[in-house]
Amino acid sequence: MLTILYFASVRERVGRAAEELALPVGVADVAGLLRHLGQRGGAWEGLARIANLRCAVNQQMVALDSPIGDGDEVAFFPPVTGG
Amino acid sequence: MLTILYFASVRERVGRAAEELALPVGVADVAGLLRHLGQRGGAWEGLARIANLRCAVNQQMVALDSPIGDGDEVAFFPPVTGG
Amino acid sequence: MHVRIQEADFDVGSELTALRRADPRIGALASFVGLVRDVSGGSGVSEMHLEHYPGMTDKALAAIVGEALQRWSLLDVLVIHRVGRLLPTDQIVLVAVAAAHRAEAFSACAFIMDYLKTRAPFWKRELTPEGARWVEAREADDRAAERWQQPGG
Amino acid sequence: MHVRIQEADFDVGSELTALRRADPRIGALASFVGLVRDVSGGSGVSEMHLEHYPGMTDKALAAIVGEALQRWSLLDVLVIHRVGRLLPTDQIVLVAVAAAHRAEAFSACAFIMDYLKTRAPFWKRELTPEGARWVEAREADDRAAERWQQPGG
Repeated sequence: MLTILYFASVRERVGRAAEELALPVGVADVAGLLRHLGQRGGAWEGLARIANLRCAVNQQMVALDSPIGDGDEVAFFPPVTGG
Repeated sequence: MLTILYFASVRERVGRAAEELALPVGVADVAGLLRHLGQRGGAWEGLARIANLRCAVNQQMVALDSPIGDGDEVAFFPPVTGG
Repeated sequence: MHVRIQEADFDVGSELTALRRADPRIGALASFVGLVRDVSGGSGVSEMHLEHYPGMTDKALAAIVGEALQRWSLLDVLVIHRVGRLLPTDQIVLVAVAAAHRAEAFSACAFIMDYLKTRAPFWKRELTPEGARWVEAREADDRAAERWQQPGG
Repeated sequence: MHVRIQEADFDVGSELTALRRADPRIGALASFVGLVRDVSGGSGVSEMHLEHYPGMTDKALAAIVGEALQRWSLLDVLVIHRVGRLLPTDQIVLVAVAAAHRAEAFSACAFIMDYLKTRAPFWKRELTPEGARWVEAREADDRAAERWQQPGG
């Protein structure tokens, strides 16, 4: 099982803050997960094309080619703007 | 008339915090005033030889070759150590 | 080292006093407060909402502070970041660094702010006369963070 | 712009609140507090006396702040420096800079401290187990001040 979280403008775009998803067959990294989510169509198709999309795996910011596995928490969000 | 002020270790060295002095004949700059004061002998002789002696004329830090004239306030002190 | 995420406001004076806790090794206390401005990108801002990633936020801030503690000789560090609804003039963030000497305190305080701005999962949404909008990340913040990766940074 | 020389202690929290005075243009407030340490050059310090040059001190600090206001876009600046007898953990100096953005606030705050350390007429005398002694000026402070004369400083 994956926990997937969406924050800020990304959350608004896909209309969802969080979901649980069984690790899809053949998905081994963040980019693969994005391709899988894109198959849902609509706003999900554009997810991978968001300029500067950021990703965290298990609450660590990582590159989109980083590996993911069962039990991971994966989060998608725009560049941060705190402070 | 000159007002001459001495601060910190320089004040302790010459044993004086302030004095009024008629502008000595032939004294036109700070270095000249130091030579004049040195004629007093004792601690005064060493004044011009203090490493890093600092000087202010009319409450502005200046180099030792800066001109002075009647009515000026001249101050001698070591490098500052505030903050 | 203290990191706090909270909706409530904070009192800078009492936070700095607590950080110093009368430790006679501390010769320098550098601090920074970030505040909500009433303009942003040319538009008036009437309020702001700060979203974050609970769970990750603490870890990200602790990692940034940990890196500062490795880079400089510091005696203590405090980071407080607010979330939720904020109004112009409200305090957003406090970073305070105690050290023996000022060079370390200043550098670490600026470093923590630069890294926080580019690595901690907070997002600002502003309410303007043209409607609500997400604040765009600033190129200048990326450059500010990158300078710490240069030799001598 | 506010410059104060005083024997009395100051309250950082209320000073910073007064400096901000709820001005919604202020996005960044950088501040520095210098404190009396209980060691100096390897010796214990039991107390310190801060002498200054009345009359010149205000002018020197105002000139330093004026130069900061010319170099950076700042909204307000406060400098408080204490004189007289001080004990370890006592506050010596407060420099606070308000600006729209943090880069200006940080730079101006560090600049004012570096110039204050080398240009404002204060002298510290420490009481140590070996007796009273005047604090020596530090080479590092001269270098810190000189960096602002480099291009890009």
